[in-house]
Amino acid sequence: MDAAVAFITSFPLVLVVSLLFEGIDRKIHARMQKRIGPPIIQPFYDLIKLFNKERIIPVTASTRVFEIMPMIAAAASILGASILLSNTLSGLGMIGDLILVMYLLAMSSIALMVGGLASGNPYAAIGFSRKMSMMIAYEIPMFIAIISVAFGPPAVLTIDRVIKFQISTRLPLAVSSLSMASAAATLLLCIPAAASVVPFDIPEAKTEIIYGFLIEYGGPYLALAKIAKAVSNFTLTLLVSVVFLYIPSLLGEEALINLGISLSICLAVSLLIMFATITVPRTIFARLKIGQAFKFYWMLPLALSILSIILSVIGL
Amino acid sequence: MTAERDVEREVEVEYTRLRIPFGPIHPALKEPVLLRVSVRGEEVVDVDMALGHVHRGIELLAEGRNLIQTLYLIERICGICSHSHTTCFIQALEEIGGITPSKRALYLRTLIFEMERIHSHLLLLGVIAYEIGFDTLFMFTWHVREKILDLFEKITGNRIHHAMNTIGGVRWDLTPRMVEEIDAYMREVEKSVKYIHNVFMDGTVEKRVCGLGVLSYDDAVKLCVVGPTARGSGVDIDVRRDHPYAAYDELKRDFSVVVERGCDVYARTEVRILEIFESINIIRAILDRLPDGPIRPKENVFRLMRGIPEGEAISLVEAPRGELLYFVKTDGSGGLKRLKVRTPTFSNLIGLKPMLIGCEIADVPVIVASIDPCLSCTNRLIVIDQERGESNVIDVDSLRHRVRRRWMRQ
Amino acid sequence: MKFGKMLRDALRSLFRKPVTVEYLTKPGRMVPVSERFRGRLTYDRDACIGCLLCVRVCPSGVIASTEDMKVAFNISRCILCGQCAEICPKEAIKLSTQFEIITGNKNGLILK
Amino acid sequence: MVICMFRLSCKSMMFRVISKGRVKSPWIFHLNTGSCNGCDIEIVAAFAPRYDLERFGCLLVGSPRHADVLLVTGPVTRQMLPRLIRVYEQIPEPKVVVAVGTCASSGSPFLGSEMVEGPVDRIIPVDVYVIGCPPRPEAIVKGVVTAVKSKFR
Ligand code: SF4
Ligand code: SF4
Ligand code: SF4
Ligand code: SF4
Ligand code: SF4
Ligand code: SF4
Ligand code: SF4
Ligand code: SF4
Repeated sequence: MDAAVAFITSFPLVLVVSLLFEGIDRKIHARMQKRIGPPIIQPFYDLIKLFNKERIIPVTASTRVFEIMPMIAAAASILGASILLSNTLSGLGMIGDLILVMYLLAMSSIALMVGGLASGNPYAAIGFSRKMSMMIAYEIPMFIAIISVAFGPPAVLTIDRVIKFQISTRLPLAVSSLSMASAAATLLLCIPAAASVVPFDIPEAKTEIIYGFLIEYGGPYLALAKIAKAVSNFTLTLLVSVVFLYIPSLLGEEALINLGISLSICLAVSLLIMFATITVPRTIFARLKIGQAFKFYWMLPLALSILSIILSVIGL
Repeated sequence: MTAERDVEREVEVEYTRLRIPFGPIHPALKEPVLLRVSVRGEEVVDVDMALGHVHRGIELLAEGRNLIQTLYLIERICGICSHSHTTCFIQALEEIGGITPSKRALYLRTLIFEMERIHSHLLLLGVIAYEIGFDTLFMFTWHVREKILDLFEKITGNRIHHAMNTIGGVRWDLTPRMVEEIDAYMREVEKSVKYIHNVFMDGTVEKRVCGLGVLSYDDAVKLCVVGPTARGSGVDIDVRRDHPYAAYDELKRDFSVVVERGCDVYARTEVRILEIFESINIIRAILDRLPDGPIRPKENVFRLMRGIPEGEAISLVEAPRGELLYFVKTDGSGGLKRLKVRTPTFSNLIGLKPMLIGCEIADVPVIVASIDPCLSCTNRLIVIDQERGESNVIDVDSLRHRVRRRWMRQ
Repeated sequence: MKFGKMLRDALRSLFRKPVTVEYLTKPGRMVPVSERFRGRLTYDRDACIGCLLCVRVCPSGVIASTEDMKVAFNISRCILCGQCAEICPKEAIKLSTQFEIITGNKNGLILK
Repeated sequence: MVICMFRLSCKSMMFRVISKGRVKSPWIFHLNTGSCNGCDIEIVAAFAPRYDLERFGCLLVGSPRHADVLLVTGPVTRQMLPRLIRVYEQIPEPKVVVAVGTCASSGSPFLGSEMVEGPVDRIIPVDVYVIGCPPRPEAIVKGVVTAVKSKFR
């Protein structure tokens, strides 16, 4: 497929799919609580409504920053998702786009944080400081895990090359070697924190600090923030499914010819990942405290990620 | 009388900490209270409470109404332990009027009382789960609770305000079918609460509730906290056993008072969980031994109300949250001269201060929830505040001073 | 210490029917209302003898006497305690089991 | 800018879609202005599995900025009066107000106390009253749904 076409089509695709994913997540969450729950297309209704609500900017806010940051956040995460998706589809890519995607995701959450801080609300300030510590806790293991791909068997940080490598070995990366397995595990463990769900929804804890930095956002800004979050959650799960668990690789070269099939397999896998790393934890755990979460991330995922980089350097 | 204030130090303290208003409108609080929490980083260094957001002046209103009207009015002091309020009030009236309700009426009163305790404790367990972000557990406990509300609806006609008590007896009788239903439900709730108890020992929950919000035995005694808050700190008090009322005198051997020595949030939670089992025992005993007889006097309430002479009485009950005290003074013509309510949460709120200082912001909601602060009864014009470093005993004078200062500021 | 004690139950309920009562979305579904339910008042004007006992016991001033020695109810103020029905010597007031008293206009809730 | 364009195009082309979105996603902010808890716990019970308000797309939000529906309980005490007004103003348009319970709808039995400034409709416009003390969760569910349908359509 042509790279430009893939890139452009992936824009709406990313939006629709990630919102659907959010709807599915909410539905399953409700069902696990013995409820019926909202319809799967509920996030669309929410967005339509939010986009058409009044815009209120608090007097304490620095208007520019407050207004612009949600747009940057949404744009960054959509861009990241589209790069990932289109490069998966087209089989073309630029060097190091894996890092680019990760960077865009981080940027999206930082933008939201800064925008929230600009609202001048004390809860937003607490949310900001909590998110800062959380990001230190999970971004470092995540980046190390991604970088270990470059040291590992694929030896690249380009999405299509990683895919081609998996196809050539006819095995998903995570099962091909020990180092990659632990890298994948690191990423999976980091998803709940990156997605800010219970037990790691500390920066946005509703009953503690009333959504933290999102407290003052309403209407269209909240809609953008929600898009940013939904898309980046989707991107993370897709990233793991494409880079580490590319199941279509079992089909061999077929995977590159029947793009539709391999894409839907990837989406199904990322749905499963979302179920396991977002829906289930947020259903069965209580929220941790910032210190406990920090300790957890610096004990397990960080150790795993360092293990993966060591293993990949020595070639396991 | 206030201690000399070290202004410089205060200014410094002001600048190094962030003041966070916690409430009066806050998702963790179903009811309004304003806690001004001062923090340094994530650590709470001071708490300041402002109450009175739901002060409706019920005591004053009651003085202008007749006893029947007051009965339904005070039921609406609170929706969670409405039956405790009416029982306490009615007991005082019956004491003044020299009316003895029949045995069956007393047993039925006690039955609703214990069912209310179960419903209230389940509600609180759900709220605690909700505060720590455990929505599924919250949903689960509230679902278990739904069925007891159904029973209330079946017996008394409303899920929350039972309107059960009337002068000299109760208004609704049990049918044999209801007895069976209650019995069946008790089996079910026993099973569910065992499950809830188990889930409360889940790792993530434990991390959030153990060792937090410590109220030592000495503090508990000094600050006069009551109910599960006191029993969670090892203070062995329970009105049901110490001053038996209604049918508790005859049910003494069917329950024991749960006392935990953990002093933390978990201990208070556990007290409540175990109390549910005790309540189940009491309810079973009541259903077993329910005497026959009329449930209320034959005269209509109007005549009974008129028959109550001038007098005064104090009455005590053990509401789900602790000791509830009523002082009632009648005027002899079916009205009230004075009504004074001392509710459990009012006693317990003072205990919050030692619990909160030194904890993290994240812990504030759970700790506040752990004393079960349903504030609708408690909110009065009162301010509790201690400057840091002052002695920890809250003396009346300084309280008065604060109140006056605040008034002057407004 | 064990983590995730609710996992089994949560997964199991995923495949069970939810406990939700589909009130409003499916016709006829609701939690049964008990016979004793204290819902909206009904008033039998002909049976009423105008003794005004109900006016004197009502805790929230719902009931007012009218010129023709009967009473009128302002349901929007009623707290559904049932005391008026209990005291009425002629059983002119009854509590129905209708629990949805929903209105956009309170004036429509005067019962005569 | 982008938002504006999006809004304009929406407004001209998809008016029906918008009202559908509004009807299907009413986010609720609950304000206690001096109630006895009865109504409050019934509102929360309406979100519990038995009644599950979320199947209508409702969410119980913690910040008025996110809300569309304001559920008010209680007879509006003197201290809560300014807060009620502030919360009402903080909710972005379009919004509906539902008075839940007899207290909020008409103030009784607390009417007459000098501490009570209510009922709610004396202070802010109320769209739907749900009478009951407390109303059953079903009635609350229906009140919210009728309010949203009548106002947002
Ligand atoms: S503060 Fe006390 S005296 Fe004053 S109105 Fe309230 S209850 Fe009455
Ligand atoms: S503090 Fe509570 S009980 Fe006392 S008068 Fe006020 S509302 Fe009534
Ligand atoms: S608060 Fe009550 S129990 Fe405590 S010392 Fe004062 S009067 Fe006694
Ligand atoms: S302590 Fe007060 S508000 Fe809480 S349940 Fe008892 S009476 Fe109600
Ligand atoms: S004057 Fe005494 S009774 Fe009144 S609020 Fe102050 S401490 Fe309480
Ligand atoms: S039910 Fe109670 S509040 Fe309603 S009219 Fe009768 S006495 Fe008055
Ligand atoms: S008590 Fe009954 S008979 Fe008497 S006025 Fe009221 S409705 Fe009429
Ligand atoms: S309407 Fe009844 S239940 Fe609701 S807040 Fe008022 S008194 Fe309480």
